Parts: sequence; structure tokens; C-alpha cells
Amino acid sequence: MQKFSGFELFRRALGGHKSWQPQWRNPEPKAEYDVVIVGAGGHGLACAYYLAKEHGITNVAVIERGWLGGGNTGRNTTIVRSNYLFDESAALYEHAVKLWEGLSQDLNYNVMYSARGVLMLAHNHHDEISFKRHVHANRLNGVDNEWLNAEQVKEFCPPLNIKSMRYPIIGGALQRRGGTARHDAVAWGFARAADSRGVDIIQNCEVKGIRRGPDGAVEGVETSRGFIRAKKVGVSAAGHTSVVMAMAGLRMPLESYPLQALVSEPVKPAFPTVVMSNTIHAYISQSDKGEMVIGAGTDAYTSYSQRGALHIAAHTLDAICELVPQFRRLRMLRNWGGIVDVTPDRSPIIAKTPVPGLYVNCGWGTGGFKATPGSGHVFAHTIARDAPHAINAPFTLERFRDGFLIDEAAAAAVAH
Amino acid sequence: MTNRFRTASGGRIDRAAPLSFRFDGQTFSGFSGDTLASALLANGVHLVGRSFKYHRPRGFLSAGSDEPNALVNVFRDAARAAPNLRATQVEIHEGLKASSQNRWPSLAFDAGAVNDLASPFLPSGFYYKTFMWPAGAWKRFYEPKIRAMAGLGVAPTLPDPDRYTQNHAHCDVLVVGAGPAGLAAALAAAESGATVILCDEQAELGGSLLSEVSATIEGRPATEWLADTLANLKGRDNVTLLPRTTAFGYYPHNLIALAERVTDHLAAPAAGLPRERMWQVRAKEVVIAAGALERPLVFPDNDRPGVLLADSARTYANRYGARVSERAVIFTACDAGYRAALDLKAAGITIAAIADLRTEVSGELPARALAAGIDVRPSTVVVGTRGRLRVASALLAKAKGGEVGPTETVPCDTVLMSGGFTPSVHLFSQSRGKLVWDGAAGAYLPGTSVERERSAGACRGIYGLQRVLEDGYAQGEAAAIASRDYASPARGATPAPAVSSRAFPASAEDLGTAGFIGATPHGRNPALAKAFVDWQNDVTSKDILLATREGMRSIEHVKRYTTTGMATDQGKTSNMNTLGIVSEALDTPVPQIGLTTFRPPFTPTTFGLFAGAARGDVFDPVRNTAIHGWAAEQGAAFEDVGNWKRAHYFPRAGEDMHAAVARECKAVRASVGLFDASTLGKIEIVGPDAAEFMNRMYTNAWAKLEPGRLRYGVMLREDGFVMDDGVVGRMAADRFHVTTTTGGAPRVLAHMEDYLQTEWPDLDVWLTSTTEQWSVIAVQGPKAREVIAPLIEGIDLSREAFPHMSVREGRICGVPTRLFSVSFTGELGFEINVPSAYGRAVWEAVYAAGERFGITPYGTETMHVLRAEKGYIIVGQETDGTATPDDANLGWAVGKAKKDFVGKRSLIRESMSAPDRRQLVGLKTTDPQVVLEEGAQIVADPSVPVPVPMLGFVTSSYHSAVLGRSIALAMVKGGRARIGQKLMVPMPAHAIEVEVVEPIFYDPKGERLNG
Amino acid sequence: MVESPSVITPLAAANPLTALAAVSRDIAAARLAALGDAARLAFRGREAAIGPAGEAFGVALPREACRFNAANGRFAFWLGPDEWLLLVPDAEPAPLFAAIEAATSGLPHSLVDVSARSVGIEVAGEKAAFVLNQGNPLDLSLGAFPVGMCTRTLFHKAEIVLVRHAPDVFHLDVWRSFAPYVWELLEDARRELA
Amino acid sequence: MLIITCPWCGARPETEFRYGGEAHIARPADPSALTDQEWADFLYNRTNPKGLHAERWRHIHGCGRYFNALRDTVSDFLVTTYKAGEPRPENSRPDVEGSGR
Repeated sequence: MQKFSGFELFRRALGGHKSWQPQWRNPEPKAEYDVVIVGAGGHGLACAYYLAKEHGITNVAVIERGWLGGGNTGRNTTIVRSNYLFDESAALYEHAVKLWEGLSQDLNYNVMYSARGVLMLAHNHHDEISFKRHVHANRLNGVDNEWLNAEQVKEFCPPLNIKSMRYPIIGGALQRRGGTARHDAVAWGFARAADSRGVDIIQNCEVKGIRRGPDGAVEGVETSRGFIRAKKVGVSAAGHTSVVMAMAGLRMPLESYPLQALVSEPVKPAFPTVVMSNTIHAYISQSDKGEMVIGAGTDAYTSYSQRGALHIAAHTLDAICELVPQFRRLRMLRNWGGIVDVTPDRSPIIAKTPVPGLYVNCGWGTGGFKATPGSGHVFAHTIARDAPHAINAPFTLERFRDGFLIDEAAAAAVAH
Repeated sequence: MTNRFRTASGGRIDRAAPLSFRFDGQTFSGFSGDTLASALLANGVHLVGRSFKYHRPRGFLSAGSDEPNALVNVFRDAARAAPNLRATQVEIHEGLKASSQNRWPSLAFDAGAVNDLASPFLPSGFYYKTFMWPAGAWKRFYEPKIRAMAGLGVAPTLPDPDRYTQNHAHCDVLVVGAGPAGLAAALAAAESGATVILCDEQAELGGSLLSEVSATIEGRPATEWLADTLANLKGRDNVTLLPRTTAFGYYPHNLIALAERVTDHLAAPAAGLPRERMWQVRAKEVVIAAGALERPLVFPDNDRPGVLLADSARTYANRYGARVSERAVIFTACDAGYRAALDLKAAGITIAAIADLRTEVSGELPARALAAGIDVRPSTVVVGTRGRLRVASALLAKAKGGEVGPTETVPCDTVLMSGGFTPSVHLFSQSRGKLVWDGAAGAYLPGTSVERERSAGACRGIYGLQRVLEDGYAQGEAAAIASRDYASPARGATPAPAVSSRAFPASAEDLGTAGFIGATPHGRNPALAKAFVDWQNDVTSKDILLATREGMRSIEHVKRYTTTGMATDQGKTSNMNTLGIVSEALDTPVPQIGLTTFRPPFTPTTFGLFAGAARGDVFDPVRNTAIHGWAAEQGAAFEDVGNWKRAHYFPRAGEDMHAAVARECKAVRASVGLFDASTLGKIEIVGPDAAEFMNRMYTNAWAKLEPGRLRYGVMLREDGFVMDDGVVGRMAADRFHVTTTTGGAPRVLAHMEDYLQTEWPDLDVWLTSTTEQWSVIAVQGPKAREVIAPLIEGIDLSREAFPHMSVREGRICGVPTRLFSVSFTGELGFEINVPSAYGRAVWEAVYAAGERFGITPYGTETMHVLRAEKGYIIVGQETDGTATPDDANLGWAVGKAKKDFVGKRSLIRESMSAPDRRQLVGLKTTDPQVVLEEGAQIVADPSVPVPVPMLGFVTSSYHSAVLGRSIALAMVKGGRARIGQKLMVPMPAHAIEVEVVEPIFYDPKGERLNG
Repeated sequence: MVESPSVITPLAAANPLTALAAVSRDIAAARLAALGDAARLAFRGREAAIGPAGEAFGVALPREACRFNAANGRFAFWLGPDEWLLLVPDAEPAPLFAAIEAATSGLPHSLVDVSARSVGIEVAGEKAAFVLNQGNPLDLSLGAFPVGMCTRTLFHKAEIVLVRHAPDVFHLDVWRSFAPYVWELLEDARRELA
Repeated sequence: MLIITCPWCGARPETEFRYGGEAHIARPADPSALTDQEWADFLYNRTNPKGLHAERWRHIHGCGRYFNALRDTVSDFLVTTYKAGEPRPENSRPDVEGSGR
């Protein structure tokens, strides 16, 4: 792998940057791999990277219908945090944050992880109790998260309007180690690092079927570029997971919804942190380029259309304009949609399936980006060992049968 | 400054209406009808901005909404500042103030321009390759520096005082774009009787016709035809004309969002006008007549101020009477360069030379240029420009078969370029229509439509004024016809190609479809030459080649890696040339490279426009009870509970919340209190099968509840977790008065309707929300009966006749009431339901009747304390969506004998009876004065290292004035078996010892309920 | 079933719009008015009960979707295939309730007094539809929303029953606590017409 | 904002409706007879097809009725709507792939 560094950049500049090599190959698929990962998003690429790096499994293909990183990895609002309530979730996301903190160096690719802080706003007493419950639980789990009163919120994020609004801000929960990362760089960094360890990333290759043997076990995948044999297939197909899993005859506890995001025109630094308000449904941060990056809600109905409705974006922006009324004259530059797969308890599934040799990593809903390295890491473990890592052991498919849900949303969302 | 670069006459500006405006602190003059761009050009100003990355000096590139360079901040006052507006779209008015951006200390001398010197080390994607060491330095050091350099304008710092409104509109035919195609389409549709909306982003309707000086239509000068046509349209009741209105988004089912700029162009807007208005147009049929955009040429130094699009220069001269130059070199790949040359020459500009990329130069326009004595040079390219803040000369060279000859320096003050035209397919693509590469036209054109939409004119590759007019007319007519049998948004059978029923004889220059995409040859040292593809984001052809070299093969990868096409013009000037360069680099035909997706908005659209009227108090409804006014007059503090404002507590002078709550609590326990419970959800369930329905929806058994009695009901979701609770009164055999939590009311009603309509439609029962029918006045305390007795008619209030948990109908103060004997405080209590129109009047009567007992109004905080003292749960506080009835000590309310109810099956899953489930308990701190924090966690041993195993958490915690100590409710793993145990509540600084107790702190036997 | 008493109550009924209406400007293009008290009954029922209910009310319950019938100052609004809002301005609900209950006794139905649940707002004038369309997404042209039409729908975030009594006269029936919100947004929508 | 044709009120904007998830998943007549897995299938597992989807909508801010729709989840166009209780109609749009079961 060509090393990336300031010195290399300088050295190659003298040669007019002619000597840079492709960051990853564009290989033809081989007839057989040890592991085929379906989906070259951040999660799938990270899984391939850790399979190679941590488990020595390098005969791996990541197959992708379109171009790598082109799904939710390249469409999300790049928020990273780990201040989840339940022990299971906190462990999973904290595992990811720890990897984020060293990821640029590990991959030799600047993924621009920026611990700008993630501030979640409380607008009523119910929010306050809920956030304090998170803060205390996080502290005991070794996850940073602190309660700020309204004045401290204003001090940490001065652009916020905290008083003259319909639902004044009464405080907030701040995770200082939370922040943002550069989404494309995450996909490209994992792709380049996986490729350099021998992983084949095969783009423009659509899965058409999952072939199972007489014993029911996976034999490989049918693709638009022919049959690829593999004893283990890991599906990391985000919004399309139901479609892929149906090829193996599995019906999933998933529904796919359109999720929108948007950015403003770039302006000089005007917003110092990441702010989320679940109560009035708004997420905002400012990118390195200067754009305000804003997450909107999901549409009400399942869809694969990759676009959302105007009224959803409009409701997001009325909330943003309440939180930061001086941004009312900023302008929306670009608005796009992704497809998110949502489980009944809003927590992911990273698990073996009833089909031997078939593994699935899905159900990340609106929050998959933050887990990218951690999810890839434990999914790789699950595939390599045919058994879950302790961290993802609770995130099974069977929890829906047995009722051991990990319901972060229910724990936070009930009003009285 | 004077308008030295004004033409002597002509143009659509009003020379009788001079205006003055300020740019970067300097006063200039212009005319009504000018844009900021045309007025500055008329004053000889080209330098108006600095580029994003290298801070290179930049001038105007275009005359329209595709402008990437001339972004300015326009401000009426401190709170009305808008960054990043295109000077080419800003209409000037008297006193307008604008400033340039992204420069310090000044536009002419910008310290950031040092980046330009370092540019060899800052190729596309450089930031992915460096700034990684030492770890952590990215956030602390590199990123802040990069951020400070990035960004364009400055965000406003004061709240925007302007209003924005939204309007839903419907029409048979929406026509987007009022150029010749759009005008003809609107005319045809209107003549067919359709209701028509015609919108255009420009201040004046007319599109390219506004820049015509010599064309004729139907025997008249084009501008005359335009005036007649507009007058015709304006005179029709079925036509709405919307200038200054951009169709920015094409949403599913023919919902087109338009942004109308209402006041920005006015010096003194009327007070009632919104700044902008969003039209959400639902059109049966849409005609897109968006025209085409002139393409720049990618050659070295093509970003120097003074390098413009040729047709834009023509627009400045013909439409605005502004000469961009005294001496121009024209670099063209099509006949548009010649048309511009001829018009500009007529406007008094010297044309130094026309460099034509093409080898063969023939046709009418080149012939006219030659005849006019213009130096026409085929097979010639511009390989560079010279000058500091403005073009001073152009370097021309012969180019044949890839070989570039020696350069010649041609003095000039502008270089005007034309690479041909790119059809504006943005809206079509947003509609999900499929784009098809047309090799002959060298462009992506609309293919199969998905929505009920059709394109007309240049945006579908049809050029030539007569053909465009006739195509517009044909599409407009076809759209009107198609709208007549509209049944649903789904597109019907593919319509036959539309043929115009009317001829539009027109004379105008035919430009053909020639053009060029990619980078033109230059023969200079590729390492040093900078040929810009994306002006604003400083992406050069070199950057795109680097991306392809590094393995970025998909156009999306190239775009994201280089940021080309991601500037505020969203690739309007850059996309096609990027494709051309990638195509050549990868030796792959353009259609195989792919195309980046066009996304809304077409041009940047104000946030406030989306927010509309939803701000402040009407951001969400403020729901007040009928009694709210009384509470407000008493100085109550309110809290938000869902949309409702509820009285939180009633402080007296000098009291804080704790003092007020302590007083209120004591008053209720000692005498009597008054509480507004009107926000509770209420549902009237009526019909012969009402009891059966209740049996299925609630865990409890209802069949044996007698009319006149109340019962506490628990409702589960189908997954077995507590969803809601409330007291239910049986008014008659077939009528239940159900109450729900305040926030749960709509959810519960929807949940019930779902089951009733879709699972049990055979049940004869109906649900009616009565939340707002009834005001609910809770009178609680040992004196409650005495307070209300004198006001009540028709109800025997004696304990025997009206026991606890009963309901009677009668009158209070003459008003019909449903009187509940019910308590959420543990005291004797009543809840008076009266029609809400009388809520306040009855409340005031009860208050007056209670004054001799010191009746005390209390708020939600006191209500919470009182119920916690009794261990009554609040759904959503003690339960959190993961609690079963048993977890919440409500196992008694589950009808064990019932065969089925919603949620029953889920309760028998193994996990639902696991021994370590969290259960409701009480907590008493060892130090009675310590009040636990709600949300605090409970552990056995706080001294173990993290992760510390957690047993549960505090759900409710208060100081109880009556008990003189703190009390708390909590959910604790295996909690009921832990009663008597000591546990710890660890806080950041210390841990608090607590004892697990029964969740009831006051009057455990319930003796006070009966008064 | 316990009947509601029919005596006139000594206490005055309150309307949440009184204060707002008192300071409202007269704008001829779109006049706003808070309507007075009315008896309102929600009637639901099976086929057999529909005819008798209408007869007892004095106005046949319309069977065409989204239409209302009126006679002698009484209105029957179709709200759903088995749901009607029966409205009589300036009347007491109790006698109406009793009469309909008597006529539908034994027939599967539900009758609920919702007189105080909502209040009425009139929007009238040549720009009435324009004002309503700032918060309501329906096509309010006379062809699509003719005189005689009624429907539950939305005004911004509030549910309303929207009725067209004349080409330029609309009535909104709004739940009581949402009425000030609707009123303020109607005022906002007409600001530019002043 | 989609246009949805309510079987009673006609074509109306989406904001008047509430989505109700996959249609034709009847609540079992006797839940207690089901295994945990069968119950979980009812509660949680969904077809989630890319293509035609039979789904429930309620005209909550209109006539209040639940009804069903066939919608193409790729284009979001509705093929038809039909009253609750009626069987799923045959696909009348051969251009839309029906992967729903």
C-alpha cells in the first residue's frame, strides 16, 4: 500500500502527482472465496478489513451492486457517539468510538474524526429524566456523557436559541468524545486498507441469489457477474437486507424507510458542535467545508425510492429555524435520501442466521454510521469464528422470538 | 462612479429610473431593471469574489442562476443579511447594500491567496492523505485551520425578522420556465381551457427572448411578441404568472415546489408582505421548459476575472445595456460565439479575434462575422490568459489533431467562451425520469417520463426559435389535453409525440447543436497550467485526472473525491466537462461513466421558506385548557406536556417551586385542593359490544363492572409492554367513559381504532374522542365533599350512595356533569367533568365554595408528589415502554381468566417472567433529607471498576412535606425480593445509601380514601 | 342512558377565541369570525340506525361522501361512511340527544355529545381559499371543493372540519384547544391582504 | 407528499393519512395456540418487498377509515387502493414487479 503522509504528498507534488497509484484495485471476481460480503458500504468494507487484519482471512470478496460507499455510508449526517442507555448498546457503540479514535492512523487515511461533542437537547421534564438516566448509566459504564443546564448548553453552543421558542431548552446531555467523521473517507479508507491486504472489492456486481446446498448451508452467491462460491456469506446490505435475505428464504424483522438529509450552502464557522433534538426532530452540525449538515426524519411509509417528501424536510427546517433562528436566511443547497432498515426495537442485528454459513449485519436504522468500525469488527469476529463476539452476542435475531429486546427508543420516547 | 460601460441605448433597464447602491462600501449607480451584476459591469467592475480553496480572484462567469463566482452578501440591516447570493440574480433597488465574501482584508488583496501558491501541494483529496499525525492533532489543530479557510459567506448572527409563507396551489398545467417554449406552452394550455401556472426564476418573464435584439416572431420583433403574449396570458382568468419564482424541487406525484422572491427587490416592502413565498403546486400535468445553459470551456487560466460565457456577455449588452468589455477575445466551439460577437460588436465592443476550436467553420453566423471584419481563426484555442485581477491578454495557438502550435498574445480585457449548450434536465431528473445520452446532440436528454410531465424546447435538445416555439405550443396543448382525463398521479399510456397545431414563423440565428465537452488542448506544462472545471470549488482538470489515476472510476467517486459539481451551482457549469475529462482519461464513452444524480433544490433555497409560518408560538399548537386563563391570572408556572401547557405550581409571593409544592401538598392532605385534570385523554366507547371491546383492549375484565362504577384500566401493546392506563367509568351497559394519559390520548384512540376496524369490524361499538368535550376539575382532600356538596344537584354524595370509584350524572351549578369519585392523591376525591365551555365558570364556583376551607389550587408537581407518596405510577415515568404490568406492580389488573386481550400472548414468553426483570419498588434514603436525582442508577457496590453492574434506576423522587423526608420510586432488578435491602445510588462525587421499601409511603391501608 | 338535563344553565359559556376575535382587523378580502355556540352530536352507527337518526334530527344524513345536508338551520355533515356530525347553531344538545336516542333505541349506534369539544370559525371573502390554502393542502377550487362539501382535513398541524357554505364562505370546526393556533395562523395568512 | 386515493373520500394528500404497515397480517384467532416463533413472525417479521407492497393506510384526518393499498416501493406510485377486509387485488400494473407475497 502506498503510504499517505504529508511528506509523500510533498514528494509526489514535485512530480505533478503522476505517481499516485489506484487506492484499490478493480478486480474480476474469482470463482471462489472463503468469505463473500454482500454490500461495500462502510460496515461491509470494515468487516472485510478486520477479517483480513484480525483473523487472517484474506480470501474475501466484497461485492457491491453500485459503487463502494454509495449507500447510506455516503448519505448520512456522520454523527458519532456512544452515549446509549442500555449496557448492550453502550458496549457496542463505545467499542466503535474507541476504534474511531485511532482509525485514521490504523487505516493510514484521514477519516477526519472530529470529537466536536454531541449535545442532545432536553426540552421538558421527561427529556431531563431520560437524559439523566443516560448520563448516570453511561458514567457507570465508562462512557462519557454529562448533563448541562440551559446556561451551560448556551455556553457550549452559543448559536443556540434556548429561551424564546415554543419548547425552550432546559438542558442537555453532552458527550464530548462524540463528534463527526468524513463519511466518504471512511469507506475509501477501509476499502484501500482491505484491498491492500488482498480483499477483492467488486463493484457493479449485483447479488441475484443465494445458493444453498442440500443440507441447507450456503454454497455461494449468484451475481450479475456469475456464480461466486463461498462457504460463508455475510450480508451487510443496509436498506436492501430484506431483499437479499429473501433470496435465502428468510423473512426478517425489518422495514426499510426513506431517510433524508440536507446541507446548506457553505458559510464560515458558525456552529461549533453537533446538536440533536429528539423532541423537535432536528440534528445539525457544520462540516469542515462550512455546510450545515442537517438530518431530517424518515418518511412514514416503507420505500426503496431513496427520496423523501417535501413536508418531512420542511418540518426539519422549522425545527432548525427554532433552534438557530439566525440560520433562517441560510439556504438549502442539496437534499437527498437514503434507505434505512429498521428493526422493531430500533437496535441492530449482528448475528448468525438459521441458514448455516449465512450471517447478517443489519437494522441500524438512522444510526449506523457511528458504529461502522465497531460493527465491522464484531461482524468479522462472528463470521470468522462462527460465533458472536461478546459485544454483539445480545444482538441476535432470536431476541425477537424470546422477547429480550434492546429497546432504546421505547426507553426514551414515551411521553406522559 | 459613472456607468462608463453602458451602451448608449437599448436594453430593458429603465434609464429614467437611476438608482444608487453600495458594493464593498463604495457607492455605484445603476438603473431599475439592473441586476447587481449588470450594474457593476456597467461600472467596469469585474472582480467580485474569491474562490473557495485557493482564494483566486474571480469575476462574473455568467448572467444567471448558474453563476459560480459572483457570490455576495446582501444586507438590508444587521438582521437581514443573506450570504452567498448570486450577484447575477440580485435585483438592485435604491440603497441596496452588498459585499464580497471569502476575502481578508480586502477583495483586491486577500491574504488567503497564499493558498494559491501552495496549490501544487493541495490537489484534490489532499486532506485524506495527511494531517494524521500526531493523533488528535486533526481536531485540535488542522481542522480549525481548514475550517477557518473554508466556507464562503458569513452566516447571519441575528434572528431573521422577515416572514415566509407557504401556499398550496393546484392547476391543470404547470409550466416551468417562461422562455419561448414555456410561453408557447402556457399559451396553448390556456387556450385549451386548462388552468395554468407559469413560473420563471427571473425578474421578467421571457427567458432568452429578453436578450434578443434582432429576432422576429410572427412578423414582429421578438420583444414585441413577448409583450403581446404576456398581455394575452395576463388577461386570462385561468392563468397565473409567477416571475421571480424558481421551481426548485420536483417531488413525488407531481408536487412541484416553487420559491417566489417577494420583497428582496423592493427598496421599501409593504409591511404585510412575506420575504419569500413557497408555492406547493400540485399539477395534473407539468411542462418543463427550463432551457439550456451555456457551457464554459476548460482551458488554462480560464478563471481570471474577465473570462465570461459568451452568451452571458450578449445578455449583459442586449438586455441590460452593459458592456462587459472594450476589447474581447472570443473562444468558441459553436456558433454562439459568433452570435455574441456580432451583438457585442454592435454594442460597441471591439472583437479582437474569434478562436474557434472547430476546424471547419461555416454557416451563416461565421459568414456574417467575417463580413463584419472580425478576425475569425479556425482550429484555434486559448491556452492561457494574462493579467492580475483582470484579463489583460489572451494566449492563442493553433491546435490540430492534438498538436498545439506556438502561442500568440492578443491584448484584450475579456475572454468570452462558449462550449455549446447543456439542456437543463435538472427537474426532469428530479422527477425520476430517465436521462438518455444523445450522441448527436452531445447531451443527456429526457428519456422516459415517470411523472405526468413533458419537456419542451431547449431542455430536451430542441433549438432554433421557431422549432422551440412550436415544440412549446405542442407540449402545452398535449398537457392540457392529458389533464382532462386525470384520474391519479400515475402516468397513463405513453402519449403520442405532440405536434404543434399552430405555426410560429420566426427568424433568428440558428446555433445548431455543436459544442465541446472536456478540457481543450493547450500544450502547456500540465503541472503548472490550471484549467478550471468547477470554478467555485477550485477543481481543475488536473484534479479530475488525479482522481481517475487513484482509482475513482464512478462519476460519483470522482465528484466526491474532487468536490467537482458540489459547489453552490451544483455542477451547472461543471458536470458535463467533468464527464468529458473522465471519459477521455478512462477511454470510456460518456454514457458508461454515468451521471451524478440531480437533487433538489435546483438553486439554493432559503431555510425560512421551508419553515414558513411555523415559528415561535405557532411552531406547534399551544393547547390550553378552559381553566388556563384562571391559572395564568393566579401567577401559575406552566410546563409543557406534549402540546399542552399545564399549570406546574402556583407560587405565592416569595415562594420557589419547592415551597409552593410543599404548601400545596400539605393543603390537600389537611383540607382540600383543586387541580385541573382537563388534559387527560377521554374516549367515549359506545355500542352493544362496548364491554366486549374493552375486554379485548385492556388487561382487566369489564363484563362485571356495573354501570355507575369506575375501574382502573391497563392497556398493553401487542408486545406485552404497558402502553397506557386510566380510570374508566361505565356510564351504561353500552357506554364507557375512558380516560387516558395526557400524552397518550391520540395514540390510544388510534390503537383502538386499528383493532376495531381491521381485526374486529364485526363488533357493534364506536369510539369518539371527548378529550376536549370535558373540563376535568379534581377536588381532592378530606374536605372535598363538603366543598362540592352545595353546588351539586341530582346526586347523593353520601359515602354509601356514592362510594369511592363511582360515577354519577347530575348537575353542578346547573351545568350537566359526570361526577367521578376518584383519587390520584390517596385522599377523598372527586373529579368533576363538565362541558369545557363551562370549565372555567364551574372551577371558579368550586374555588369560591372552597374558600372557607382554604381550598388550594395545585399543579402537576404537587400532583406528582401526592401520587408518589401513594405509590401510584405514571405511565411514561415509572414505565418506559419496556415494562410489563407485573414489572409495574400491576399484575393485579391483569384478568388471568381472560382467554385473550391485546398483549396477552407476549406476556408468556420466557423473558417476560425472568427473575432479574426490573420491578417497581420504593426507595428511602438513609439520610431523609437527601432527595435522589430522577434517572440516577442503583447499584449494589459502587466501588467496583467500570463497567459497574447496574440494578435499576430512580423513576420519581421528591421531598415529601407531609412525611418530612424524601421518597423515591424506582425500577430495580428483582426489586420485590430486595425489599429491606440496602443499595447504593452512585453520584459523580459520592454514593447515596438507600433502603428498598414497598412503593407506598403514606396511608398504606388506604383509609383516607373514604374521607 | 342518563339524559342530560335540559334546563338553561345560569353560567355563561366561554369561547377560547373571544379575546382574539375582539382585536382582529377587518380585512374584506378574507374576513375572520368566531362562530357562536352550537349543539354538536357525533353520530355513528350501522345501516339500520342511519335513517331513523336523520328523521329524528330533521335532516337526512347524507350518504354521499364529504357532503352535508341542511334544513331548518340544522346541519348533518358526512365525516365518514358511518359517521356524521350533527350541528345546530345556538341550541342546547340535550333535547336533540334525547330525540335521536329515542328514535334509534335498540339499533346499533353511538351518539355522543361533543358540543363543547370544538368551536367554529368563519373565513369569508374573495381570498378565503387563498388564506386557507396556506395551511391546507386541498384543492379549494369550486370544481374540486364545491359548495355543499365538508371534510375533516388539516390546517397546518391542527385537524379541522372544513365546510364550504358559499363560494367565498368557509366554516372551520376546530377542537377547542387548537382554535387559537388555527386563528393565529389564519391571521398570519391574511396579513398581506390588509 | 403522495396523493392517496381513499376508497371513500377520493384522492387526498398524504398528510391526511397515517401509514399502517404491511397489510393482510391478520391477528391470530387464538394467540395462545402459537409457538413463540409463530408469535414473533406475526409481531415482527415483514415482507418489506422492493416492488409491490400491500399496505394499510388510515385516512386519519379525513373519514378515519383504514383501507389497503398496493404501492410500488421503488417508485412510490400507488397501483390501487381497496377497502379493509377485501382480498389483495391482482397486480394491474405489469410494469411493476411484484415481489410481495
